[in-house]
Amino acid sequence: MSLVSVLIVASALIGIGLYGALSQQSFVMLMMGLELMLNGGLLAVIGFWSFSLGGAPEGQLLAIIVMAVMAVDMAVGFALVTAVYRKRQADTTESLGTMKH
Amino acid sequence: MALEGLAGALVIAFVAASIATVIRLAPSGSAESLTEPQKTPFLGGGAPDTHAWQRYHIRYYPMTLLFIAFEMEMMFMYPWAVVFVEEGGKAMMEMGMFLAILSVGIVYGWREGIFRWQ
Amino acid sequence: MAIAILRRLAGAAPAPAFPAIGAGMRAAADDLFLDGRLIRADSIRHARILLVAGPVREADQDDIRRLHDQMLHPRATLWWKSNPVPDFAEPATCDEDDPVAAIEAIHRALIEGARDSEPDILPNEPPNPWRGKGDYGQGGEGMMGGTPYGRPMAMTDDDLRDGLALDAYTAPFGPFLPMLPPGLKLSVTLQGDVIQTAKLLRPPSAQAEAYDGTVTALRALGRFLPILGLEAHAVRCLEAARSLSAGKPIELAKIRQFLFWSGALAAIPSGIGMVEDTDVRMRVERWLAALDESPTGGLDGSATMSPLKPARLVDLLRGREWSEAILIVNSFDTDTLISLAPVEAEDAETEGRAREDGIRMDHEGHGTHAHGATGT
Amino acid sequence: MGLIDLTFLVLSAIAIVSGWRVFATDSMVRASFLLLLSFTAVGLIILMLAAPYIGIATIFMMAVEMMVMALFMVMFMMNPAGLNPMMMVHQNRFAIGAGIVAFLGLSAAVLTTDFPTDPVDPGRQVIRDLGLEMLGPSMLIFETAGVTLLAAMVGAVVLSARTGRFGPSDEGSRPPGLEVGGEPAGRRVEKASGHGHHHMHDSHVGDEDAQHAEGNPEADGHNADGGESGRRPSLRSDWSAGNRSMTSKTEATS
Amino acid sequence: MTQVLAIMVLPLFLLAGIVAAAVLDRAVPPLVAGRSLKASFVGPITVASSRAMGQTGATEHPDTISWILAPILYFTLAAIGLSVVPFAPGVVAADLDAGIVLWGACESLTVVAVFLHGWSANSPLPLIGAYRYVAIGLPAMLLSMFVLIAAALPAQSLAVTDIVEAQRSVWNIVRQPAGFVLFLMLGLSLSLRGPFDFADPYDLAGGTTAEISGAARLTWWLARLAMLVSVSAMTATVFLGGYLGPVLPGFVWLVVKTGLVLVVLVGAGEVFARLPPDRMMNLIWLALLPLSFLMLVAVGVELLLWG
Repeated sequence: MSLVSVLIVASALIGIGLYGALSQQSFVMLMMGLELMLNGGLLAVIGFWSFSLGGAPEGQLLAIIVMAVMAVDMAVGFALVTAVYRKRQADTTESLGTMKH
Repeated sequence: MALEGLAGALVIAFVAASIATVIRLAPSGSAESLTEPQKTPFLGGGAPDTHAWQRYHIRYYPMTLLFIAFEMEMMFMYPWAVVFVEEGGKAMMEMGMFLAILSVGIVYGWREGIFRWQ
Repeated sequence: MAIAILRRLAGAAPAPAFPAIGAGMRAAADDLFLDGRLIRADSIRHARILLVAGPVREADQDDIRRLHDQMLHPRATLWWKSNPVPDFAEPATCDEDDPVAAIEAIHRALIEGARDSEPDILPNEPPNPWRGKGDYGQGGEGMMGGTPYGRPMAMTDDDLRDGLALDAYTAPFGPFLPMLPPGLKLSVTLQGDVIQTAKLLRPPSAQAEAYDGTVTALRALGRFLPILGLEAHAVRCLEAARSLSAGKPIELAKIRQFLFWSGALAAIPSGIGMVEDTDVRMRVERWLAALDESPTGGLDGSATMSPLKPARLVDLLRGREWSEAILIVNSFDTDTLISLAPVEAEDAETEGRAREDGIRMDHEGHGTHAHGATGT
Repeated sequence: MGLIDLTFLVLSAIAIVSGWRVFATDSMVRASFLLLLSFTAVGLIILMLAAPYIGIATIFMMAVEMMVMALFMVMFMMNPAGLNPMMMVHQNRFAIGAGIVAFLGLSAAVLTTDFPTDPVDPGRQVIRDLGLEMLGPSMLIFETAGVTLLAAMVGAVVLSARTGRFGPSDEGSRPPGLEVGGEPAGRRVEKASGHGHHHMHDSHVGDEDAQHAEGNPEADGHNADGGESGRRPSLRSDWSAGNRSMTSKTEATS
Repeated sequence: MTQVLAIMVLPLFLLAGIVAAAVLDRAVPPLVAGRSLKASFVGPITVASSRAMGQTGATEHPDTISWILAPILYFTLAAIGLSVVPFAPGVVAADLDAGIVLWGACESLTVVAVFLHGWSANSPLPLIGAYRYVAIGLPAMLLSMFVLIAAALPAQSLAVTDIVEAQRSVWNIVRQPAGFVLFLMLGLSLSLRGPFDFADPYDLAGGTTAEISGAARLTWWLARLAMLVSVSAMTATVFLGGYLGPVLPGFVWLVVKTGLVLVVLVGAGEVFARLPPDRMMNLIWLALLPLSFLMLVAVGVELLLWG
C-alpha cells in the first residue's frame, strides 16, 4: 500500500464513475456515476493526506466537505428528479431535450 | 490502535458471517424442490396478477431528502464532541450556530408538511 | 444422529398452525390458540398445519387449495368441524370441540416421518407460461411488457394523494389473512401503502356471535390489540372472554389499567373509519366502557348493531394507509362488517362509484382516473 | 507482501469491481447496494490509511445515502427490479472511451509525478486535530457547510413537495412515449370503449393536445379546475382531517 | 493479547445473550398476559429445531442472493456492533478511536439489511414492511447519534473504552436520563420489537418474514435476537457504566447490566402500543429529536459549568 497504488485505485473509480455519468440515460443512474467519481476523489484526498501532507487537518476537513457535497448533490438531485417526474413523468435525460412543451 | 481495531472488527465480522451463512444454508432435511403453486406470494388465499416489484410510491420521500442533508451534520459533530471540553464556550457557540442553521431547515420542512405521509 | 435429535426436539415444539376460519368458528379458533401447545402462524409459510375451521364457502374453495399449496413441506391439513374440499386425498377430520390433541398428533407424525407430507393439489404450472419466451428467455418483452417469470409488471396510474403517477399494485387480499376478519376478501389497489381503491370480492363469513356486553367487547379487543403490537394484552382479553363465557368471574379493572398505560388509545388516529359519527377510536373506547358493565346483559346490542346508514367499507378504506385500513376493518364486529360490505352487482358497483367520484371531486378534487382504470 | 498489502488489494478489488457492476446490473436495488459495497471498501481502505474517523464515517454516511438512493431508484425507474434485462445507455462507446482515457490519464499522471513523502505520525490524534481545525482556523468553512446544507434542505423540500409557492407543480403532466410522440410509456392503455365519462381522460392521454382541443368538458373540468384548485388548500390542511370531512359529506349525500 | 481474549469471549457472550433473550421472549409475554410463568431453556431450542427443519420457501422470482445475504448481514452487524464493547478494562475486540461511529455505521447498515430482506421477497406484504421500516429506522438513527455524541462529550473521545472510563464519577444515565430512554427506543427499532416493529408486524402478516420459513426464518430470528443482545450491551456500556462497579469483577457487572437492559427491552416490547408509521415518523422528528437535542445541550452546559 503506497500513495501510488491508492491513487491508481482512485483513478479507476473516477474512470468508472465518468463512464457511468456519461453513458446512463436515467437521472438516478447518472447520479450514481457522479457519486462514484466523488468516491474516487475522496480516496485520493485521504491518500494524499496520509502519505504526503503529514496528516494536516485540512485534508480531513476536505474529505468531509466532499461527503457533504455528495449529500447536497443527492438531496437536490433527487428533488429535481421528483419535480421533473411530476411534470413529465420521465426519468431520462433525453425526455427533457425532446419534449418542448 | 486503528489497525488493530480494524483487524479485530474484521475478524469478528468474518466469524459472525460464517456462522450465519452456515445456519442459513444448512441442509433442511427436506430435499423436495419448490413447485410453482408453492411459490405464489402469500395474500391469504388470493393470487396476485402482477409482480410486487414496482415503482413503489414512497410516502415519505421529502423526509428522506431532508434527512440526508441534515444527517451530514453528524460528520461535523463527532470531531466537535472530542474537543468540546477543551474549547469550552467557543465550541458551544459555534455548534449552536451550526445546529440552529440546520434546525431552520427542519422547521421549514415541518411547516411544509413533509413529515406526513404524502 | 444429529437429524434424529433435531427431529425429537422439533417434535416437542408447539405445533405451528395456520387457521382458515369459516362461518361461526371465529371465537372457537381464537380460544383454541390460547393453548400453549399451538402457535398461531401469521403467514401460511410459518405453518406446518393448515387448520380449516368450520364450513368452507363454495367460493373459498380455490383459496383453500392455493393456501394449502403455499405451505412448505412437511405439511398437513386438518378439517375441524368442516367439510373437506374436494381434491384433498384422505382428509384428516376432527369434529371434537378441542382439536389440540389431533393437531399435536398430526404434527408429531409429520416431524417423525410417520405421516407423509401432503402433495400439491394445483398443477405445477407458472401463472403464465414464460420459459423460453421473450428477448432473454425470461418471458418479458421490451422494458415493461410481457410476463417475465410468469407475471406481468404493474403499470402506472394516477394517485389520490400527491399526484405522482407511479405504479398501482392491485391484488386480492384475503379471505384468510390473519389481520382481516375471516372470509373478507378485498381487491385492493395500492400505491405505496396507500389504498387507492378497494373492491369487495367476498364479505366476511357470518359468525353468529350473540351480543354479550363484556364478552363481546373482550373478544373484539383481543382481535384488535395485535394490530397495535399488543399481542400479550390481546391474549389476556381473549382469556378473560373465555373465562367469562364459562361463568368464571374475572378482574376487568386490570385490563383497563394495562391498556391505559400501553397508550393503545393514543396510538389510534382519530377521525378514521367514520360511521354514524363514531370513528375507530370511539368504537374502541366503547369496548373499554363495556368492560365496566355487568358480565351479561347491560348495554343491549343496539348501539353497535343497529342497521347502519348506507356506508360502505370500501369507501371507508379508500385513500387510507394500510395500517389505518386494518384498524378500520377490525373496529367493527362481524355483523356490522357484513352490513357494511354488501355484495353488489358489477354494474351497480361501477355506477355507484362514478356517482361518488363526482361528489368527491367537489370537496377534494382528487383524480378520477384511478378507478377508471381498475374498474375495467 | 504483508497482510496489510493483501487486505488493501482485496478491498481495492471489491471497490472497483462493485463500482463497475453498478452499471452492469438490471436491478436498481442491487445497483444502489453495489455502490454501497464500493463505498464500504473505500471506507475500509481509508481506515487503513490512518484516518479512522473519516473511514468509518464514510461507511456510515454512505449506507444512509445509498439507502435513500435505492428508494428513489425504485420509485422513478421503469422496471426497477430488472425483471426484463435492459440497457439504458446512450453514447456508450464514447463514454467507455472517456472512462478509459480518464483512468489512463490520471494513472499516468500519478506514475510520472514525484510526490513528497510525509506520512502521518502514527501517534497523532487525528480526530482531535480535525475538531480543533473545524472550530479554529476553518470555522468559516464549517459554518458555510451548515448554510449550504440548509440551502439543500430547503431546495429539496421546495422541489419535491407537491405544491411549491407557485401553485401545483404537476399541472398538465403526461407520460412521454418510449419513442418521440409514441404511446405513453409503462402506462395502462385504456380501451376507447370506457365504461363511464371518467375514463375519458385516460383513453386520450396519449394525445394531450387533441384532447384539449376537442375536450371532454367534464373531464377537463375535473382535472384543470375542480381538481387542481381543489388541491391547493388541501395540501396544508391535515390529511386525515380533509378526508374526514370528505367521508362524512359523502355519507350525507348518498 | 487482551484483544484475542475479547475476540474469543465475544461469540460466547453473544450466544449466551441470544439464549437468554429467547428464554425471555417466551417467558415475558405470558407474564404480561397474566398467565403462569413457564420459563424454560428447552422451549426456545425446540422452536429453533422446528424452524431448522423443513423447506426455506421462496416466491416466483425473488432476489435470491439478497434474500440470503440480508439475515447474514443483519447478524454480522450485531456482532460488529458488539465488538466495540469492552468486556473488562482493556478487553475489547475492536478498540477503535471512532467506536461510536462504528456503532452508528452498524445502525445505518441495519436499515439496509431489513430493507433488503423485505424487498427481495417480491411479495406485497414484505415490501410494505421494508419501506415502512426505512421511514422509522432512518430518523430513529438520528436520535441515537445525538445521544451517543452527548455521551462522548465528557469522555472527550469517540472510543467506547474512554466513554466507560469517563463514567467513573457519574454514570451517563444520570447525565442524560432522557437519552437513555431514547437509546432504548432505538434498541427496539434495531431489533424490530413491539412499538418499533414496523418491518415484521402482525398487520402485515409477519411483514418481511411473511414469505420465509425454515432456515431463512431461523437465521432472521437469531439475527434479531443477536441485535437485541448487542444493543443491550451497548446501552449498558454507554449509560450504565459498562464493566464499572464495586466488588464483583468487571465482566460480571457488564453481564448483569446487559441482562437488566435485555429484560427492560423485552418487557417494553410487550407493553407499549405501536403507532401507525406516519405518526411515529412525526413523533420522532418533532418531539424526540428536539428532546435528544435538549439532552445534548444539557450535557454541554453541565460540562461548561462544572466540568
